[in-house]
Amino acid sequence: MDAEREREFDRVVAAEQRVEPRDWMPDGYRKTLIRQIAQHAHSEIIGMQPEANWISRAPSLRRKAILLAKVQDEAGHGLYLYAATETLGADREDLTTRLVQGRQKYSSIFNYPTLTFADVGVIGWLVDGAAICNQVPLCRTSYGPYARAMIRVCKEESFHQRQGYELLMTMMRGTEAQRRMVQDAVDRWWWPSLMMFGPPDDASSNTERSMAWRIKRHTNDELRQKFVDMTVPQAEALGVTLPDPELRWNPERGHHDFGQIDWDEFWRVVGGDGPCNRQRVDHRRAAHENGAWVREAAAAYAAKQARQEGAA
Amino acid sequence: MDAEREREFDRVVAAEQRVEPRDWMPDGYRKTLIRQIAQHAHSEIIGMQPEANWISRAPSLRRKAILLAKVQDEAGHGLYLYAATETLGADREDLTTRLVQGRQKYSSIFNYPTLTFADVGVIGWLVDGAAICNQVPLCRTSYGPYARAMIRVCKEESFHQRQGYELLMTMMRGTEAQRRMVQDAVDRWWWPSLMMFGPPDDASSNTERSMAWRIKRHTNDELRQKFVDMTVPQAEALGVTLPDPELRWNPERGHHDFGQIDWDEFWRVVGGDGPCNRQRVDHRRAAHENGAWVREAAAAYAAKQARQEGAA
Amino acid sequence: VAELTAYCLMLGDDALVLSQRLAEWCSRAPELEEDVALANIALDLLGQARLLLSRAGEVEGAGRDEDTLAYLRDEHEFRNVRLVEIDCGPGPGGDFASTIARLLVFSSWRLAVFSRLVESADPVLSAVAAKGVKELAYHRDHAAQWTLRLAGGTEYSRERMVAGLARVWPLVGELFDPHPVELALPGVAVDPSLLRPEVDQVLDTVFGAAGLHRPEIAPLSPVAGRTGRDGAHTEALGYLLAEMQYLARSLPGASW
Amino acid sequence: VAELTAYCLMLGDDALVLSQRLAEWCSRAPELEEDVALANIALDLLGQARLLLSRAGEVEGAGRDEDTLAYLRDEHEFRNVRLVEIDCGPGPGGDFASTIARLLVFSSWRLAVFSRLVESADPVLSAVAAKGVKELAYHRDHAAQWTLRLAGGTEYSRERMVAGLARVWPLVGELFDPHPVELALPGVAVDPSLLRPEVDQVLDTVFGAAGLHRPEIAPLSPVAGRTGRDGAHTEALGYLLAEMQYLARSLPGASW
Repeated sequence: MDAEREREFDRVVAAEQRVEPRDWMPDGYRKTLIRQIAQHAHSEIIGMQPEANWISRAPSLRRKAILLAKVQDEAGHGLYLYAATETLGADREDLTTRLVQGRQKYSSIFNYPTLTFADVGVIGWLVDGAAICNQVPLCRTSYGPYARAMIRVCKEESFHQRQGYELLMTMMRGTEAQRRMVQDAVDRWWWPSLMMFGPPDDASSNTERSMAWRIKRHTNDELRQKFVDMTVPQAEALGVTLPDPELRWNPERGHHDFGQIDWDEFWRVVGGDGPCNRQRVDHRRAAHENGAWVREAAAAYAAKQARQEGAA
Repeated sequence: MDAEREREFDRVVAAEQRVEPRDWMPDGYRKTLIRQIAQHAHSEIIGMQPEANWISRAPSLRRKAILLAKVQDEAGHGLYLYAATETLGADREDLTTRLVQGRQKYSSIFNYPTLTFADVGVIGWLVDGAAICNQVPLCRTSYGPYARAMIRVCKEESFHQRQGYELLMTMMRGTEAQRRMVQDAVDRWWWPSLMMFGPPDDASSNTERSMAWRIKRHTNDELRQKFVDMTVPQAEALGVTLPDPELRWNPERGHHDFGQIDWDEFWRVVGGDGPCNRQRVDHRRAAHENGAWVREAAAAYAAKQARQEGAA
Repeated sequence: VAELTAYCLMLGDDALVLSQRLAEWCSRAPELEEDVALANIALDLLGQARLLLSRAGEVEGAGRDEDTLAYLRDEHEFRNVRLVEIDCGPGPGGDFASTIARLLVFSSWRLAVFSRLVESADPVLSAVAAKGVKELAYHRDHAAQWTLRLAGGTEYSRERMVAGLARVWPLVGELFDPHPVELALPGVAVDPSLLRPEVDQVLDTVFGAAGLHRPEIAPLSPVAGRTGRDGAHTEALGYLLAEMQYLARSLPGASW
Repeated sequence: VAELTAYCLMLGDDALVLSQRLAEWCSRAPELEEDVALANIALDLLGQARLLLSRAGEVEGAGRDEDTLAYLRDEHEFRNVRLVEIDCGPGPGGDFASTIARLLVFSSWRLAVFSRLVESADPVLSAVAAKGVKELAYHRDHAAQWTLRLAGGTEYSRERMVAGLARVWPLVGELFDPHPVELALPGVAVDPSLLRPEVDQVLDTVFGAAGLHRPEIAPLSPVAGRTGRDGAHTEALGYLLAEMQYLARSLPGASW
């Protein structure tokens, strides 16, 4: 029976059709998806912090509104994605507990600090840009609710990316101090952005199975190369220098060559010792714990209302 | 026996000699003193807040150092004064509890907000100035520990007053915006400073007995007049206008006449509804409650040390 | 002209400062849905503030735009009521219940103002109000629902809700004190003293459903006869503005 | 000259920023005696900062005085270690125990630096150090005594003390990383990497008496290879500077 279901599942996936919540699916597929979508949801939620850090200090009301709306979108993305995990039988409260206890990861990029307002622009341009590279293929991922969530997320993130780039353009046309801020932010975010695609293919343990299941469609290194090729001309248009002396066009490969990523740093940050890991998790935990009484009140109130309606 | 002691006490007081902690004293005298010294101590402690409000934002390092030292002195004054109440059998923890529960008063002047850095100067000039007028006679008050504490307090407050006036002088020689800040601060603090001397003599219930006991030596209205006469020429030297159209020299009285104090406001603020009453008490209560575990730890540690020394 | 400018600043600053306060919750709300909702409300108010400050600058005719007005005025030039500037959480001065209590009172009041302002002789104010009433009705509703939940949830949440109302109540009276600027603009501005019965009724309905009582706490004193509308604020506003304006002020000549 | 200027800024900024943090306790300490003590320590550090920033300005020769350097530099120009800038209370990021943990580590380290700096070929640095060693010895002592009390007080205070040390420990390593500026000034500056054994011994003595263990926590990563000494700070410093510098920046040309 299971073997038959599994054949049907494999057929659906191979035919680029969608697996839906009520369909049978292998346990490994379900677990892999829950883990991946939860990490993605966590990344949206933790990712609110570095940008929220500048809402109160945004230097114009227009930028304040754009930034606040963007961070709000991230909360919204987190909500869709947690909802997608719930279609797989996961529980949002449980996933949140794992996050605040440090038992589930989120994208390491958010373990870097936002030190100037230019960081807001660079996050839009590079971090959202890299995220889009990673996520566009997920719009065709085999699990239906995830794919549909990603379509919406990608659409909004493209919008955020354009806004980030536009902020940087404005700043580059501004004062010398503003241009310096932009270049400094690019210097700090470039390498961590490249790390967003994960370890090199030869060190990536999950890639192969995820590709077979059509959860993943390109290797880490493929996506990273794509991102570099896409970003280099944008950097030129902006007038900033990417902090990599080895970065140059390779006409034979038809791609840009680039320098060696500091994988020690990558693993250190993944391991918990990046500049902001503790801060980000502590912030999330404090919000969660400080809000517990409010969630309890809402639950108690809803229960009372339900009882009253039942009695009526 | 008591009658004899009371005659001796009355003789000492009338002879302008000092009553010391071990001397017999009437219950009313003890209670009046505890209440008055405790209110004075509370005023020093609550009085830290409006000025501490500007330490982090002081506009030069020199002013920051002066202000921090001044607020530190106020904590020190509070400590001497609580110590003086303890010589009368009071307990500091108990007095603090009364303060944070709103059962004991402090000077109403600290229920006004400090809205600009000029307020720091005006508090030094007017508020410390009024306090000194009130307190100089207390250096000769009949209760020894209180009198001695007041000598030290008055010396330091004169120093603070000069620093406040010097800040205002500097600001008046500065930009137009600075002069405006000083005038605005004077406008806000002038009338509350006059209220610091308490209700008019005909409405002051405690004055007569306190004067007989040599706890008090001048009536509220006498002290208030003295303060006005002292301050008017200082305001002229500074170049600010005191916000009272009726203020003028009266050659017949040999004093300045001045306008009617808004006693409704006075009683409203004494009653708890001034601009900052709740804020000040909440702030003190929060500090007291947040620090409880530290005080408990220190007490527990001291007890352990004492046990170990006893055992050795 | 001076009065109309001042009136636009009053309504604009109310929205700007409360928006700044509400945005402090962003990434700190009790649940994600509330992160979204409070950001939404903050965005609505920020939008109202931008229109009103722009209008103030336009009427004034001295070349000040929304950003000049938001970022380069000093504390005593801000005309907002004191209610919007105090810390009602997530800072140590408040919590979610006092945030809700303030939002309930403020949005009920502002909705009453805007409902009349729709008829203003000033076409911009009228248009801002027409757009704003829908937003404010949602804000009021959101706050009312949370008031019911907190008051009717757990014993603890009920205590917090009662304390939250007590925290903001001394600042409610100021909302209804008519300012000379408002009285000088008949047909253009709304006299807030006329709104008290209506707003009280709205609040009493919510309080009734929530089993709460209107707090009996005296209003906070003015300072030297002046309140927020006259530029005399609480000690909280200076810190809020320092944070809000610092970057804009530290890079003069920059464009964003 | 550039190195000596930078070195004075490094030591001056450490003192200035920690002084600012400690002064936040003023009117908020657990007991009045501690209000006095922490204000005292903050004043000592502020005094050191003023001398060092003045010296930096003098050596630089560009006419910048202590206030120009304190109030008109941007965040990335501050050279302090990240340890001094993080919120260790009374803000929500810490508590009295983490304040004490930071003070213990910082004053032990700075006392070791200043003990050697007394021999500096720069006469001003030498004089500042000679005055500072007495102050720092008192600071270290004060922190050590509280460490003993908190670690040996109640169960709760012991937990807080352990957590406080864990909070600051990731930033301790940075104190001993030699910076090119320090290495470029032999005989003038102190190479902090040489101080680790001495400071570790001091801390181990306190930990031993308090029954605590030296935390085993990896150091906080630099950002793009840079730490506080290079102007790459934590997100906390921007807020601290906004508050500290706002007034000075918003009234250009004013004298105080």
